[in-house]
Amino acid sequence: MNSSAINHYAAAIRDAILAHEADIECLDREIGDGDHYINMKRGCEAITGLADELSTLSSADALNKIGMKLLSTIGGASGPLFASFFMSMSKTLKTSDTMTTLQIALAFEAGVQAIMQRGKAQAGEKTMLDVLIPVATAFKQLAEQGQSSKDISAALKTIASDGLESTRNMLATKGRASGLGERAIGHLDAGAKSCQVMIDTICDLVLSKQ
Amino acid sequence: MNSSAINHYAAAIRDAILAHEADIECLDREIGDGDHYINMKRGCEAITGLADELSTLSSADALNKIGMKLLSTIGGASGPLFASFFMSMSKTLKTSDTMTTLQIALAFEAGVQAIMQRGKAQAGEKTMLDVLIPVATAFKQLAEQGQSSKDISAALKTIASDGLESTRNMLATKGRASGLGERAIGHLDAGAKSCQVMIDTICDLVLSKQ
Amino acid sequence: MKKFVNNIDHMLVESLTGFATAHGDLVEVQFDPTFVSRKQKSQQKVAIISGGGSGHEPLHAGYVGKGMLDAACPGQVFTSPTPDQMLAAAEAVHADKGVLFIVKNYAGDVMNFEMAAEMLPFEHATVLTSDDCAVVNSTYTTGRRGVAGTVIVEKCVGSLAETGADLASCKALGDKINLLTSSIGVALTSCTVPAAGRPTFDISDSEIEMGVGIHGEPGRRREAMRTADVIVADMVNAIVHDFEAKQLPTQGDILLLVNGLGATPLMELYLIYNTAAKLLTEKGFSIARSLVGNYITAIDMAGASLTVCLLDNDIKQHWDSPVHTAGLRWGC
Amino acid sequence: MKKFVNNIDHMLVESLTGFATAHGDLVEVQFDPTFVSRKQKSQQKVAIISGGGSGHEPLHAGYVGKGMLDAACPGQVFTSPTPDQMLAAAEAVHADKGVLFIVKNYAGDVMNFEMAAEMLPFEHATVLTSDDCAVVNSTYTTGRRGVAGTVIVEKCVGSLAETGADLASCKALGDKINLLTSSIGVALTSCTVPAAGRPTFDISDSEIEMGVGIHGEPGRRREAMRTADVIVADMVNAIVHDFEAKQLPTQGDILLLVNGLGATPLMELYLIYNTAAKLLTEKGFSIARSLVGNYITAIDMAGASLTVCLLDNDIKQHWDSPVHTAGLRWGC
Ligand SMILES: Nc1ncnc2c1ncn2[C@@H]1O[C@H](COP(=O)(O)OP(=O)(O)O)[C@@H](O)[C@H]1O
Ligand SMILES: Nc1ncnc2c1ncn2[C@@H]1O[C@H](COP(=O)(O)OP(=O)(O)O)[C@@H](O)[C@H]1O
Ligand SMILES: [Mg+2]
Ligand SMILES: [Mg+2]
Ligand SMILES: [Mg+2]
Ligand SMILES: [Mg+2]
Repeated sequence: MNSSAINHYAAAIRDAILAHEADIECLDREIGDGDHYINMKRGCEAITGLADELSTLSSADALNKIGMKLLSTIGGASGPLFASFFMSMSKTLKTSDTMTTLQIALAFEAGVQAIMQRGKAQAGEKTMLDVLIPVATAFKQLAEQGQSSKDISAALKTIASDGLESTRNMLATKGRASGLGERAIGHLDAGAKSCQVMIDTICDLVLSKQ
Repeated sequence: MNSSAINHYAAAIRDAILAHEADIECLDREIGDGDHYINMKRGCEAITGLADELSTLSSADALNKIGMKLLSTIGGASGPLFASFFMSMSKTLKTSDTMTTLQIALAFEAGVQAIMQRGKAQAGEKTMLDVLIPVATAFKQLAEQGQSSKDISAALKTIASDGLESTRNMLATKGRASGLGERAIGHLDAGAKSCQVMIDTICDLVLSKQ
Repeated sequence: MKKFVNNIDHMLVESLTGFATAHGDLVEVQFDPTFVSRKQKSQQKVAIISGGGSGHEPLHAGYVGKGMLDAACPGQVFTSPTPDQMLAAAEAVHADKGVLFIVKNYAGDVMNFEMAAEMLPFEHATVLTSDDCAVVNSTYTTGRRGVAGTVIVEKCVGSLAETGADLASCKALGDKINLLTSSIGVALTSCTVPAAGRPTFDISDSEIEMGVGIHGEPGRRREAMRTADVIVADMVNAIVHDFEAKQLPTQGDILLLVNGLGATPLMELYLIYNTAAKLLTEKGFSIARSLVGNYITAIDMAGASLTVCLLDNDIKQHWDSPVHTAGLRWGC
Repeated sequence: MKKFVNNIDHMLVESLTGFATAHGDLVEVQFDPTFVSRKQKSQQKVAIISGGGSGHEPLHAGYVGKGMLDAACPGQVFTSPTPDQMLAAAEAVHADKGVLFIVKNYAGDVMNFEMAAEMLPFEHATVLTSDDCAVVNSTYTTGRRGVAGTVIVEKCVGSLAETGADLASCKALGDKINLLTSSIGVALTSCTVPAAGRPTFDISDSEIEMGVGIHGEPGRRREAMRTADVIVADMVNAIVHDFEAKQLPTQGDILLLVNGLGATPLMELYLIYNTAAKLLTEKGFSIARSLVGNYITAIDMAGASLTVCLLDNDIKQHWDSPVHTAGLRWGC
């Protein structure tokens, strides 16, 4: 993963988020405040707008730059969370000079932990973490087992989908939906949906590599 | 016409206005401000509420009382106009001690003239006067010819309807619709409609008398 | 129609009672006949009284207080008040220097105030406001409607009266400001008169009503919805043309009032202000005073009006002077 | 969706520019990062900074000025501002007595302000407002939302800061007022986020959303539309129960704030006030201060919120002290 791969991923993620406008927006309207899609779009476009600058940076520096940019662009709950993710991922990658799949998995895990810390949240609270935590856990485990990028990607796609689906019957105890009690049940979480879309997109890119 | 007849007419007029809620309201919505029906209703109910008091008065005093009450109840453009009508009618009737059809017709004409004065308006300006002026003219003429109340009533019904209909293709030069220019064309005037309904109701009562 | 209401017939009384309670330090309300007057009756000044149909809040009751009106007569929704209200209000607040009625130019308002004036046992005069340039003035019509410029007239005439000026001077200032002021409104949606229970007019999502009145009266024409910049440019042009038609200068210091008609958020009003201020400055005006908010509304209509008032030192001074009412307050 | 807008992406900048121009005597606006600050930088006082998503105007930028905020950071519509905005605002307005952030309790706002605070090179503290009693507090949730009580906190803390009080005292007053304040909102219609272009929620003509948030978040429950008296009684009861749950007295002097959410006319707000004032008085409260109008809105939502704040002499004094902002002004 170098910074040109990062730019490639970022563009694909932006396209995927834009393609999912209707579902993402609808979910945050139902049990949130309706701005999550716009927030994601603003964030994605800010990052693809950085492409030239990112291409001159190391992966770790590019990820940090992405985190900083998201922090000053997205706002809302998702902004500081995604920012923390990338900044923490960057910090972890900085400590190693090669970049194996396992190192990426460990960095991803560190990113998810940063989200948990910033959001004071766990799995099971009906947030993006219900996608991110199981994905991080499986990613690390599969990487430790030495599985191929393609096998890992195929597995993570399913885990992300399942994670998203698991939010449907949860009570929300974090974020804007936490005031809703029983009324949140039956709805997927918007941030979980965005994460699933982003993970799915990257996994598809890996799977489609020659 | 004594004050018990007046009460009888007032009740019938109230019922007729209430029955025409939809058309009257709709007309003032289209080229006015939508309150004419409510104004008429408030006025009618105030007058039927006076029934006991009116029944102790002479016709002339009852009509003056009605004018005063309308003045303090209706508001808007139609309030002072209808008030002027009744107060002027009362004044005219006061000068005579019998009450022939001709005297009523002359009082009616005086009432209409009071409206013209107060509203600084003529026939052809797309207002209630386009019903009232031709009715007043015909009423006086037919009464002078000594026609029967029933014949007069039958004639006035048609004249009121025609007057109302004549407002359809007029430009408004008085009242709220006067700012509309060409846009007022094609719509009947709300005040003309109320007057037509009221005249029609009284004529029907006269016609149905044994 | 969804409104906070108990019984349509009691809406006005309940609302006015709430108003008088919430502003108990400033005003009191009387019913039958209905009028709102200052808590502290003023002495030795011309009594300034306004009134009109309800549904335009904060106008007029919200402008009763120090530096503005002595009393306001609220009619039924969109219906002129009746002469007995004006007589009772005048009786309650006059202080032997005469009564000035400030009346928006509508047939109903004019006739009711006229009848009150005819019965009034003291010296009186009337300022008729007619700042709405959407309606073309002509000898054949009732004339232009009084809209948001009325707020400026009430503020400045109220200020002058407070100095002890006589009736003729107060009337002259009101007439002068009315002449120097032009307004135009635009509706994105209709208002709903509570007692009618349905919107006054139908309008699609792709249309606007340019030149709408504050009662939802149809305006100049139904137009296509366009960007704010284009809509505001049309409004500014209408006002500038009106200034030209009135042979007023199209330069110099102005007061720019961007008024919300009820349901349009401040965010949009400031956006309108931004465009209007830019365009008016380009035309050569200099924006010396500004007011943005809901000052004369059409119940729950989404829409806005622009008002430009040419300022001289006299008007500026009376605009700036202290005012303490429910709807406008500064300097005290 | 019909709004006065040119390009959704420029709406905020155009509106803020209009705001800063219209109130050029009071405030100035900076972009990238975006914040609004007082024209006259204040000296020798704690800098009071607030912020939050846009769409709640006049909150917060409308409360920048003498006696209230030193700066406000407007985020995108309904989206918390970002840490760089708060850092730039703090840098611009701090005066060596520290910075107090007033933050409405939403995950996004809390996290963004938290990250700003972590990076801030000067003394600082935060008051989190959480007056919305529609959302039940529990250790398992993010906690109650900050709503209209925030206006009272900003007014009074702003007043205290003006006296030269230190950071700890300002924070203590803010926390105290937050504790003494409960609010609840009700929606008759949804708001429409401009960029989304359609209503946040669907609601029929026969339903209301009781306990709605200021972003159109669903509330306690969907209920049948009923008379204003019945709706207001439910709201008053919710507030009184909350006072009981917080072990606060249910008597004594209060400030009653009836806040419009955007599209509800003053006539209805005063009608609500009328009922609320009666019911609260019956419960034993004494209404010592009142505020009725659009002070913290949810874009164009039809609806209203009730806020009750228990007053002591300290709070009363800070409420009454002079304030000069675009959204609140008195005493000067
Ligand atoms: N404390 C938290 N921890 C983790 N994720 C959270 C937390 N709070 C909110 N989220 C996530 O953020 C999403 C909402 O993001 P967004 O709509 O952009 O911000 P906001 O809620 O401020 O409007 C939620 O759907 C949820 O997934
Ligand atoms: N100057 C006038 N002379 C005669 N009739 C008038 C005049 N102005 C208005 N009207 C009549 O009054 C009617 C409107 O009455 P109403 O709706 O009750 O009052 P408003 O126009 O004040 O809302 C019009 O339809 C018209 O018939
Ligand atoms: Mg959201
Ligand atoms: Mg009418
Ligand atoms: Mg009317
Ligand atoms: Mg948000």
